[in-house]
Amino acid sequence: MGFYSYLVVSTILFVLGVIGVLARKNIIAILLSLELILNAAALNFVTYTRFVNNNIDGHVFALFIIIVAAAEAAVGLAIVLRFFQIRETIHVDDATQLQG
Amino acid sequence: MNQTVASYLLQYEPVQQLLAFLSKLLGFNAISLLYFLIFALAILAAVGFLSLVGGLGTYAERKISADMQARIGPNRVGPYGILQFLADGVKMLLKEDIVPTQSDKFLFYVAPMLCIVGVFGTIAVVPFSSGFTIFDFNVGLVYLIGISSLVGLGVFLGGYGSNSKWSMLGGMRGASQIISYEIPVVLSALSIVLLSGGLSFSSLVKAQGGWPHQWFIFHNPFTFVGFFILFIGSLAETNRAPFDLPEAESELVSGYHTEFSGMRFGFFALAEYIEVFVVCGLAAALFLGGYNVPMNLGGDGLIGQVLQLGSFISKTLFLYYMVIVTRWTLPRLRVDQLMTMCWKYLIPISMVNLIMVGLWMVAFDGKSIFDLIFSGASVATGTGH
Amino acid sequence: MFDKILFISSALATIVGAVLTISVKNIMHAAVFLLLSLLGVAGLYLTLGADFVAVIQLVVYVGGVVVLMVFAVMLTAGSSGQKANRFGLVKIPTMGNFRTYTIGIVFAALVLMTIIKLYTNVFAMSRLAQIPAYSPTVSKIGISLVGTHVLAFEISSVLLLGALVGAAIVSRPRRENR
Amino acid sequence: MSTKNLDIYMPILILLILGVAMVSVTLLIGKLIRPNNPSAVKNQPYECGEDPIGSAWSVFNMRFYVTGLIFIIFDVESALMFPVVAVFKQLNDIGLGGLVFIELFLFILILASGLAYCWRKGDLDWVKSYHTEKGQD
Repeated sequence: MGFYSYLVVSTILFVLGVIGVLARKNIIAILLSLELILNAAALNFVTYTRFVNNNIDGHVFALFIIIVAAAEAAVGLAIVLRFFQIRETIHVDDATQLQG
Repeated sequence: MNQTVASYLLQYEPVQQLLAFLSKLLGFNAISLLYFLIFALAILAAVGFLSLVGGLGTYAERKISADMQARIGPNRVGPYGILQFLADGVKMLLKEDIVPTQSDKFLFYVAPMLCIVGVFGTIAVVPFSSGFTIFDFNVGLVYLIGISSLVGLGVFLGGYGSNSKWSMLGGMRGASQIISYEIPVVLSALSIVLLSGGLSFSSLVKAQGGWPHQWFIFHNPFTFVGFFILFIGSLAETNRAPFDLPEAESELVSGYHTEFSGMRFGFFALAEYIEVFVVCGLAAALFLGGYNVPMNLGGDGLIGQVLQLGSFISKTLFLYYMVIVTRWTLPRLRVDQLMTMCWKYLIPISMVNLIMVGLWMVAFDGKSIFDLIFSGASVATGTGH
Repeated sequence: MFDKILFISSALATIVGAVLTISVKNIMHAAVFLLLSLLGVAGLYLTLGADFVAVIQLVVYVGGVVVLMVFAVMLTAGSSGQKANRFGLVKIPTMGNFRTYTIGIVFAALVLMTIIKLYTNVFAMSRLAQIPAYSPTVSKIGISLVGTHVLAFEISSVLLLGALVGAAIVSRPRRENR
Repeated sequence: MSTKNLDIYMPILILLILGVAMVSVTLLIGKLIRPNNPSAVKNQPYECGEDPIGSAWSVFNMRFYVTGLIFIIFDVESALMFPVVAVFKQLNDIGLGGLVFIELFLFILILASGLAYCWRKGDLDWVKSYHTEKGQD
């Protein structure tokens, strides 16, 4: 389909991700919506490769976005689980003290 | 690359006449409609064949285990009990489908669906023969690994959704076993891609020849070890044989699908048996020369396709038989033995394998051990006299 | 004709999955709908001719990240929505109520304004006159990974090592109690 | 060989929709023709006869997560290696095989050191060697 339709889909995905991150109070739900934002960015890169300049760097960049997102999810969830063991809840408002 | 069964069949005269007739009938060029019809037929045939293999798999398993334990096995329904699996299927359809109250209705619906969708997704790329592969995807191997990881998720959600401690534990063990054994399978598949130089199944199979000495399993000692790692990994990935911990009858009361009854349980069993066939097909395609026929008998014509189909299916069913036999010969592993074997033995070995196959490629320029012996021998004899 | 069907079904799956991920109350259902959205995005990659990125999305996201999320939800005692904390106060429910969603939507509208502002010069960009045919991308990506982007390829292994060691340390059961 | 349209991806979509349809239709048919007399006792999860106590969603310990964590790191590693390995033979025929092998070897070596670290620190063994938090393990 057209160039604009892909931009519309990725914008909607991005906005939904932002709403999800702000509206949820459960840390894991926030991480879920974060994945949506990363996907929207990667989608834009691949769209530009197809419609704008057709060099492969868009695909390589989308590949690295996926890889960094996976590493980030791994570390983020490890922190959330450690936080859960200390605080017994995964409610965002409890993450108030900086000291571990 | 990206060849499909429809584009293969289009080479034949009757199919082109059908295309001309259709496009004349409908006015516009009906090539994609014809593609759709051929794909629909091919998929129905493949799904029918695989569920038949799945059903007969249950029958074969009970028959083989019976005569290994000197008993007879099912022989009531139909001649020699062949139609036993149809009776099981109908029984499952008619049994009451109990969904426990506290359990999660939505997950009870999604878990078997994820398993079935994960397994059906892989049918598109199984390399039956050079023409009859439904869709020879350009990155078919990566697609097969990606889609079949849905089954691990379905197993976990099945265990989690039924809210009983037993199936929760079974779901947890099943999911962690499936995902941790995926790594040795992927690493040994990578060493084969290294040798064949392409990710699509047609390039993987065409890099091997028809004769056993041209298969990748005998290409060099590291791929020989890689085959057994892939076989062990795929046993664990489909919860079979010594690794059937998630559905361990003695401990977990049949593990993650304890609470599933009726047709929901039928889907888990069907998905498991079809996945065993698909995974054995993967091992056959990667290591045992897939659908290659010695001396390329019958070429690419319809006879050639049938011969290739026969060669692929006989290799896969041989591996299927080995899977069933190992189930009734080896005891079940404990959880920690299972995990230790994967992380501390299979993954380091498959990493070393991958590096050594790369070294072999660079050193001997990709020639198999037999080529080296023959070329070495010919050089020797050449210089000899 | 099929291009439209594949695009519409993938885009639909993406957007419906995303809406349900951020609105459904049970966290495990949210993870399943995220899976649906990621499958939709993989379909969109297919329509964009990025077949390798689509299957890598399948392998890494669907086969890894969602499984990890589901494990994490399991380990944090499932959907404990209304747990009161030590002071007995039931705070804002974890899955968000009307107030949090209005704040989210207001701020997202702001973000949308800036995006639309950005898009004005995106539309002014010169685009390919003739869109190229779909062609296999694996070898191009492989050669660029080994050739121009070899530094990124090696550094990403260092990044993965850092993530592995860091997350292993954080999630290792400590010797002393709390 | 490049294709003009996306018809080649038709089987994937057909098969996924077929999978979903098959499960939904069969469960729907089952709902109609299946006996359905739920009773309180029958709807309890199976606990070898006794009535179930407490919800099953209790907290499990961390070793399931550590497995998942190490899995995703090595899954991403293999995902990154797919394109390099697919191109290896082609470059080897040109003569660049040694260079690509060194890059691949470095990549695997760094991550193998990560695995060795986790092995040495005891993350890989399923039953943790030293006793951890009370009641956790």
